[in-house]
Amino acid sequence: MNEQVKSDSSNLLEREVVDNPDFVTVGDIAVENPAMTCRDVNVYYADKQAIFDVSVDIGRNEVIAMIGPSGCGKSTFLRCLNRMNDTIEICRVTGDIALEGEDIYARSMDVVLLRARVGMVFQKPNPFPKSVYDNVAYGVRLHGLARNKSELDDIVEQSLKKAGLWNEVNDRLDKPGTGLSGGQQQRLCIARAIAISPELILMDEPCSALDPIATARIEDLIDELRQQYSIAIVTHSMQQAARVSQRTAYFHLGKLVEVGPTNDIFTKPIHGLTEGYITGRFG
Amino acid sequence: MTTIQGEGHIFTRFDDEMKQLHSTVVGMGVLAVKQLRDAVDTLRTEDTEKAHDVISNDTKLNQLDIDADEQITTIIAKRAPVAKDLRELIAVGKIVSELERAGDEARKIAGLTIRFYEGTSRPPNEEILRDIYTLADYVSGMLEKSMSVFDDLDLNGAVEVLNMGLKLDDQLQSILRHLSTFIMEDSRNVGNFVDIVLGIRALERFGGHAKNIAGHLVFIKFGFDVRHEGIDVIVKSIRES
Amino acid sequence: MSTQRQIVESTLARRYARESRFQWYGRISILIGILFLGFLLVTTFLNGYKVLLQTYIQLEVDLTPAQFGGEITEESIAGANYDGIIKSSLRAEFPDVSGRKNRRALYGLISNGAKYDLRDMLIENPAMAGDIRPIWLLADDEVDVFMKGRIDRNQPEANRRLKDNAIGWIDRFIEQGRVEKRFNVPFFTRGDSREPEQAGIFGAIMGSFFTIMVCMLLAVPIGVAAAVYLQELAPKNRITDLIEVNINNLAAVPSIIFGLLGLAIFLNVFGLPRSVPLVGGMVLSLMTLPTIIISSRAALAAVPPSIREAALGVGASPIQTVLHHVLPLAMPGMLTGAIIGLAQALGETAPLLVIGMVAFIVDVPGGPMDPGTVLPVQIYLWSDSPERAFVERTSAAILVLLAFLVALNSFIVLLRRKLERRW
Amino acid sequence: MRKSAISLVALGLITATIHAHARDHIMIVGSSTVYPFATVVAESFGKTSGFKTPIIESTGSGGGMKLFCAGVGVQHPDITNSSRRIKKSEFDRCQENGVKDVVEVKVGYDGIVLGSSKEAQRLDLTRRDIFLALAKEVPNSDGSESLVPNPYRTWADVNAELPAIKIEVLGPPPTSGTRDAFAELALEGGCKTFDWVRAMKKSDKSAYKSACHTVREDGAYIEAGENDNLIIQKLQENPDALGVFGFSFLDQNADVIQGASIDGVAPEFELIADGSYPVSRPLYFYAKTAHIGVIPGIQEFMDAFTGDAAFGDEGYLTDKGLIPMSAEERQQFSTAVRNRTSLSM
Repeated sequence: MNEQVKSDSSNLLEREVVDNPDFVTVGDIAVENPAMTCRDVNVYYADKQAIFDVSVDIGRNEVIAMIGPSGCGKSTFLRCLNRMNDTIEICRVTGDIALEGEDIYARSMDVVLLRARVGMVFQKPNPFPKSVYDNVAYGVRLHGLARNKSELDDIVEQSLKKAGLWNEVNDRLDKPGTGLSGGQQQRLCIARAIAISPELILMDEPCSALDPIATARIEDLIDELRQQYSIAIVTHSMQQAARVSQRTAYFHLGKLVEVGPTNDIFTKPIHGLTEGYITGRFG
Repeated sequence: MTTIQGEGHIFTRFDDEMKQLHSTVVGMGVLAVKQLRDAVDTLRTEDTEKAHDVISNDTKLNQLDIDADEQITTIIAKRAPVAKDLRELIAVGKIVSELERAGDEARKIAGLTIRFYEGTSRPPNEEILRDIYTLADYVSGMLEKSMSVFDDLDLNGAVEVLNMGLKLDDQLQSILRHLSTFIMEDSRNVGNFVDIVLGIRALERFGGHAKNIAGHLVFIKFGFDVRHEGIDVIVKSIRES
Repeated sequence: MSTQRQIVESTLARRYARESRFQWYGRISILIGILFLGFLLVTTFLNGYKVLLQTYIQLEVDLTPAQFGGEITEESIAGANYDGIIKSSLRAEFPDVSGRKNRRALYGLISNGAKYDLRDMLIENPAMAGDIRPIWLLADDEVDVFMKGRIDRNQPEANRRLKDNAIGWIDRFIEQGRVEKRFNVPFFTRGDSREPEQAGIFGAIMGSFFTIMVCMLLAVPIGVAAAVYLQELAPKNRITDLIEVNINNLAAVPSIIFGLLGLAIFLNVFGLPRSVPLVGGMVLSLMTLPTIIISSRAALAAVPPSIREAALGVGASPIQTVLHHVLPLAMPGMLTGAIIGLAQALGETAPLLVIGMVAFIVDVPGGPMDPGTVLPVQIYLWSDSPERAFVERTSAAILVLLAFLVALNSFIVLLRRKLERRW
Repeated sequence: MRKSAISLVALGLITATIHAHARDHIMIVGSSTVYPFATVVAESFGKTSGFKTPIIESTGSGGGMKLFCAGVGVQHPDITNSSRRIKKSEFDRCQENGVKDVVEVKVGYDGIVLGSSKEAQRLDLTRRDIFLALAKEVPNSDGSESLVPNPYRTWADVNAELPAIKIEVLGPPPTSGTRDAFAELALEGGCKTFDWVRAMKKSDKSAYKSACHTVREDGAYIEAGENDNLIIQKLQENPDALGVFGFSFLDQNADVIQGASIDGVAPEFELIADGSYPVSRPLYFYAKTAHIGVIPGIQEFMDAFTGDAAFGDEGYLTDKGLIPMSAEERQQFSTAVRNRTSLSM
């Protein structure tokens, strides 16, 4: 199935992946009834190519983790999925990314609508400098998702409950969101993201700024959210990927090396680069 | 031990710890083989004193078993190993208990010496014991082979050990037939016969441990468990991957 | 062989000495700064505070009907010869003064603006007419300067503006308790005058007010809008780079250039009138725009990108992101920039010179279209006037300008604190 | 808030254009020397006449002429002050731009004073002394008819009767009308006392002018800026220095500053008025006839300025240091104002 295994040098392996224009991702990129499909996605920063022919599906009610060494393009790829890269002028994306079958880079796709459908949680907790309530309500108001105040209150409460934050903040909804602890802030950001009922939630290293307890909370939360949402998470913690995801995709220097069920990736990865990375044999 | 990739871990301490564990296991393998050889020697030379030494030496093996388990626990706790590292640690954990039990089997052989040559009972005749010598050579060869596979992870060697395991059954059958002819020749041999069958049984178990070790080695390399598969299935799987 | 500990210990004393020396450099620098500032403030204050009091002389003013042509009516009150009334009252006070020269000196005791004050007094309160009554009248600036002790009566007469006879008259008034220093209301309610005792700062204050208002209303919205567009929305290409470089250069252009630009555009092309605060404000807004744009852009750039991402991430459009999140967060910084620009504008004279705001303007402007001047120009004009009494007015005007700057800055500090409290 | 701000500015601009067509105050520009007098007249005019107080800008004589002659219309000034007579070139420029009829009014004289601190010895100078002390080049002291760079360092070098103090004169920069007048009256006056130089006036006028008007640049003459108060302050600090400024400043600071007598005449009010003080100059203003009747109050303002109460012997302008003209001259100019006699050159 693959002869790279026999190679005894990760440098050689790396070259075979990176220098080989015909390299094909190892493992099953496709899932049944995907929420989002990506095919042959290339991303360029000006003349520099950052992502090479990445194809992968994001399944329904699954958490897919994207791992890989720094600069491998996992965050860049994630940001393509809600066109967050649009804000970077020199960034250009080719290939097909479809949300429920609709091409998100099509002319007819409105980016505001897309971002309402594909929520995002960022590396550093970034609540708005507003009250807890307003943080969650902002997107709802923006998109006019609540018909009246009581409906808005309801959405805010539900979102905070889903984010597991309600019990901690229900007595200080009018206090600044920036006054919460790091973990609470990140859960507030998650509540903000789920308040507008997205179809897919992207998380870009959501726990990298948090302590282990806060991290554990968020991971638990991700697991619960999976019941309702599809989630794509970029993480540099392999343990976290192993814990929270059902599928894992390993990126290396802009290429998607391997994708497969998380259990397989972490016990018997197919590709030597994946193995080398997860066992800590190169960085 | 060589890693799958030419390079070691980024944490060189991780490599050091794995090497340390590896040498502990290799030491156990060497000790287990030596115990068996020594035990059989005492039988041959009727040296009951040395037989006592062999028995007491078994505690060394037990101690190494405990050491190895400790090292494994520490590494898992510290390094959160995955993939090959994880498989290796799990397999090594099993390998050390196989080795420890192989040592127990060697102790049983040394027990035979004491039983035969200490006290008043009549020792068995040399002819009967020859089968034990042959079998002991064979199974100690199996363990040696397994341990060398452990060192270089050359799975051809592992398949060889598995095959030797299959042949071990045939050998056992012929040895038992051979033994029964002795009983028919001289019924006085019956008294020692039970002891000798138990000794042969111990050697067979020793070979079984060597075979299990070979199975664990296949798991280290490919991540599937072959202990309960037929040899042809195993060989097929190895070829496939 | 010395150990590491010995080596480190041997250098410690020197290191600490250097540190404390550095601290002292800092303290001395601050001290020098404070000394200069203190010197400036103290001398200005010592020169200027005297303006708060102004000398008045009480005269028995003859307001008998004869002075109003025999009949006291509204017209006769408005048209009476108050100059004559005051002069005759002075003559009555000192009947033995004779000779034209001496009489002129006598009339010189009372400000020649006093007649207008007297007229206004009577128009407002016609009931005062018909009698000889004591009235407090504004003294001449020479008398005022003398009363404030800045003319030495022991100097030879030839060296004094105020001659012996005048001092004698004043002494008599003083003996009778008819000279008084009162709070100088006119200084704060009147426009400029060539007579120091009548000159007020109010015209310049109003001129400055209108000018700065126009400047603020133009420069702040335009500057903020330009900064937001350049920083947040404009594509990054050569044209925007060029614009950025030019804005930075404009900030360093001498202010007089903006005055000339304003002269060419607002006066010559649009035909706006000279000397009006509207044009002044427009010219100053040209000058402050680069400052406001640059500092606003810096404030915008200082807003953490994570906030932008957060807003975009929940589906806000770029404009919404800017308006809802970036702008409110950048507002304190932008205000600081705006205030620096406006404070600079408040103290500017050079660009106003060429558009005619450096002028003698008596009437207090009632709006941005009335001719007016501004505080720094008033300071400049007064400092260039020969009359001694303008010295204290110059200092007082400086104090008023400083007070305005302090007020402006405190207002912004308060505003900023208020805005920042929104986390 | 922003919307209202923009509309307010727009409103301002609209009213501005309307206002531009209806100016109700007199606009005066010109000389900084006439400024102190014109402002006094303007103020008193504003308070008594019922017209708005004229706006007066101090632009310098030349600058004022330029603005004044730019054309007829409300955006142009009505009156310009000048500390010298209008030049032919300026008059031509006026004509070109449609400013045909201009009334010329002389308002009086201003004395230029060489003052020093009262602590210093009072000097008695001649114009020749002043010329020798301040000209860039002076006639060779050996009597030959040639110019040499000014060799004099102390007043005693110039004239043995004068004290041996360093020549140090603070004065206005070349842009100032005071400086022009000083060069013309004091320097040239001294210059002319050398017969051969005087002869040059006929043979080589420009050489004559440069010899007589150029001020030395080796540090003996210090340009102290336009602010006469500053010069007076500096004189108090440095008793050895002399300063060049208008008589009104001496008048106001008589307690600390004394004026050097020139050609034996002290700078005193009466002596300037009767013409015996040699360094004095006439002051003028010029008015546009075309604006009379368009801008309210111009005629009345001119009448006020030329009334005896203002520029007369005992008029209030004399308090401010203006040296009045003779009665006949005054009569002549107030008649010219009444008749709006146009200037012709």
